Amino acid sequence: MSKLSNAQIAWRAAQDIEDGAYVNLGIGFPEMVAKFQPPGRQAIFHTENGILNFGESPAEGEEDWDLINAGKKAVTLRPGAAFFHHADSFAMVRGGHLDVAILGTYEVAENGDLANWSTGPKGVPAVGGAMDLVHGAKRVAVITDHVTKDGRPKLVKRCSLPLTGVGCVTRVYSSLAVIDIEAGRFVLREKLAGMSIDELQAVTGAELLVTANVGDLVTPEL
Amino acid sequence: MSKLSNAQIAWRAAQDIEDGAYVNLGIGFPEMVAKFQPPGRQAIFHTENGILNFGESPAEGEEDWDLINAGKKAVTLRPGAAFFHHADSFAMVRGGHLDVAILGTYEVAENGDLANWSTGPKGVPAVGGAMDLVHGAKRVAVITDHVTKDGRPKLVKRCSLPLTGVGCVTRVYSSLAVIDIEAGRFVLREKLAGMSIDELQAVTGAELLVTANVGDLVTPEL
Amino acid sequence: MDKTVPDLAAAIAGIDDGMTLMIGGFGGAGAPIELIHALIDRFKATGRPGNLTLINNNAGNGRIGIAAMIDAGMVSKMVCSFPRSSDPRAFTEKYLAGEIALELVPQGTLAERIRAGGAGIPAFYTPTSFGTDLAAGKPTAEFEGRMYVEERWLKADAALLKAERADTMGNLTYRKAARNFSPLMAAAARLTIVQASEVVAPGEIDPEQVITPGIFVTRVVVVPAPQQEEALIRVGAAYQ
Amino acid sequence: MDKTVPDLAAAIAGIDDGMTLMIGGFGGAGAPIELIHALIDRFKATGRPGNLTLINNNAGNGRIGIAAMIDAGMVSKMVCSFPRSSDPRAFTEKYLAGEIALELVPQGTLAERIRAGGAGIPAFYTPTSFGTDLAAGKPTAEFEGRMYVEERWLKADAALLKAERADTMGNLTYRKAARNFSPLMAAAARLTIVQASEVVAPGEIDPEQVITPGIFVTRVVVVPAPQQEEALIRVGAAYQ
Repeated sequence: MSKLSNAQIAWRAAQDIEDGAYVNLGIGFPEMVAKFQPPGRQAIFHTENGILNFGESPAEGEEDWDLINAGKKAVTLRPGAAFFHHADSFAMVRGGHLDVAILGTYEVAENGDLANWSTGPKGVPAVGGAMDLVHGAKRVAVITDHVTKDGRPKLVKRCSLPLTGVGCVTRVYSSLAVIDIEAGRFVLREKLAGMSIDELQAVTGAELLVTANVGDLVTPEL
Repeated sequence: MSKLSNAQIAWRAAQDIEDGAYVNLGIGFPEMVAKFQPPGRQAIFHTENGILNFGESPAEGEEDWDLINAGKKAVTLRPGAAFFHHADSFAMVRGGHLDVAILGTYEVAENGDLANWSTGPKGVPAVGGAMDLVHGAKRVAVITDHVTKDGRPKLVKRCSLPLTGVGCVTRVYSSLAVIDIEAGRFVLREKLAGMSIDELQAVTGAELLVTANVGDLVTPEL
Repeated sequence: MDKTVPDLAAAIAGIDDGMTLMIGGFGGAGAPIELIHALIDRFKATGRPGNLTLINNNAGNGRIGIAAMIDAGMVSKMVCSFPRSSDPRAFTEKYLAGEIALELVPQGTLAERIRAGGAGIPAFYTPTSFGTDLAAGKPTAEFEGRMYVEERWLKADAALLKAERADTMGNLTYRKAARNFSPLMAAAARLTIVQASEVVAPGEIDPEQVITPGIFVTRVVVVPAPQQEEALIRVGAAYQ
Repeated sequence: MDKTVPDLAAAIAGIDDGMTLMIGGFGGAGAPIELIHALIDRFKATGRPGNLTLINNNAGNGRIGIAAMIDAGMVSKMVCSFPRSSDPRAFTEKYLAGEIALELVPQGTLAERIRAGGAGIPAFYTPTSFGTDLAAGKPTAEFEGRMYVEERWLKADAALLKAERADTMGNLTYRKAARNFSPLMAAAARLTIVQASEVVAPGEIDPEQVITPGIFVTRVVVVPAPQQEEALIRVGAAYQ
């Protein structure tokens, strides 16, 4: 079964970010979304540790380790950046000032529940800003492979892993489809053209609501 | 009966302010305390509207009306001043960071209750920062005439006017005496030398606890 | 991204009847006189916006700014800590006549409620006002042996603010103690409207010296030589 | 008033067994390495302070700073949001062996709890963590149709912070994103100890550019060319 690469999923998510939007991208895979802003649009990126409007990583050897993002990677500033302390940073998050937060996930449920911080009681638990980010942003989206490495659905009826947030996710960009969460249901918006709805349903852990307007999920080769 | 002038009351209160203390002086009469800092000591004055380390009023005609205190009087800055917003300003107040707050009062009760914001339901009520200032400062003192203009005690058993704060006052500098509030009692510390304890008790609305160490309340002519 | 608008009328677009407005300033320091007067102009020309709830530390002074809004009959309620001033008659007359409502809030609680509104904190506990008439009817709770009052966030449909310098992305600095409530209000309003003495390109404000990050700002209008409320009052100005 | 002290040993005086310490920094940005290492030196020389509770976003990295405190056996509990790093073994080993306790707090809640500690707010409500394991046992309440978790303030006996510039009265500025938790911690600790790259006379920091006003600072020690934790880790440094 063909599926999108991570870069293609990130590209698709980037197409929905409006010019001038304030955006927080989760650590890791979601950071890739920044690379695919459509021409003519410029989002303003927020990082939990107190920067608005940071830019790309500096060249190796040019890092300033007092200028990092939430993933502790060195970044640069764009014109019009601002520094602030952690309480102000999370006032932005919790207070509903971000337009979009894009996160990775272990599981996302049809009721909007998200599980992306813990795979269970083993090891050292760590949550960071994930539980804050899922509250407040006007749109909370996840980007994810549609299934786990061993083929189990990541889009499920109810999460089995410890929750990050309750009823918080509004859109899922997966390797196979774009799915909105509305009124406790997965609503299919786009799917890969080569895949039938039945095939997609077979790898999805909860029922897909299919409306008349399912589009093709088309991305460039990346 | 001789009594201290307002300036003498303010002078006496000023003697208890340590060098380097962070101090908020209420609007009006308490502002006078700043004039009487003992030589070699310098307090840092806080004003609710967002300045630490402001100084005296500028000469007339030199006012900058963006540089005012809580009473909307023009002030100046001392070296080492800082500006901050109102939430940070009241974090200093409520968070216990001020060493001393000195306020005026209508009534103060032996249990430490303070009434200094409202004389009753008539007219337009206004509270400002008074209810905040009585909480948080390490010492909350009042400066006051010992009795009202018509001779009634201002130091009372229980306040009759609307409260500013409950059990918040720790010391009273009056026109006749210095009195601490400890364990719900007025404890006499100093009194004017020409006045007997009975005379003082007669103009005080609650019992004075008199210990062995009552000093003379001595101030310069002012 | 460019948040600047060409004039005051464009800056105040969308402010309508019945809204709650936060207005920056403490006394005259930080009062956005030009934005306020533009709103009065619109009210006089069109009859809107009226029935406004205003949130400010005070309730107007003299016959300009908030006092002129009250005089014009635009304001149905004030939320403030100190509805007195050197010349409080606009508010006082309407209040004593029962024509304007008052929610009196201790100054630090007012600041913290606005801060909470911007920070997504629906309620918090404060020692301020415990045991007083201003805590009447509010929930209380004991923490570590001391009693506290539960207070709710304050939010607004719009905020009118005065900044010193803005960049076109809405990053702001303020002049001296004119800062006061404005950074809090910027975050607590749905529509944050700023008049700035100077508007510069992004990058011309040091990122470490930004007081209000642009994320909190909706529109910026340049007002190059703004009036100072206290200075106007001292010369007896009236806006009619 | 002069809050400067002559050396690191004087700066950390009074920190003793069983205390709760807030330590500034997010990853390596803002980590007060010299203050931390001075504390380790004292522990190695005198056996004190031990049994410490540390509050930081992370739980140490590599073999320096907080990780070196953990390795030395000074730390009995971490309060943090993300006890992982590029090289988390100091914490991980002790945690998995049951030799160190962990209170895991969402990052924004951690920041707000510290802010509340400094601001005299004993408790507040946040949507963060509602319905999750991290809210287990905490009171919840509904406001305007949405559920929230009650969280308590965090305070500390002492805070160890790294500033860029200080004046002798304790007014501080920070370097870039090294600011992070430090302004909050400065207000939430009884004893706020700051290492600054430069100490200047009062008046040499513009009052509008002060990030932490001196009222929140107890002691300042100059550390002219401070080490940067991340840079140390990248060269494999260990403090023993």
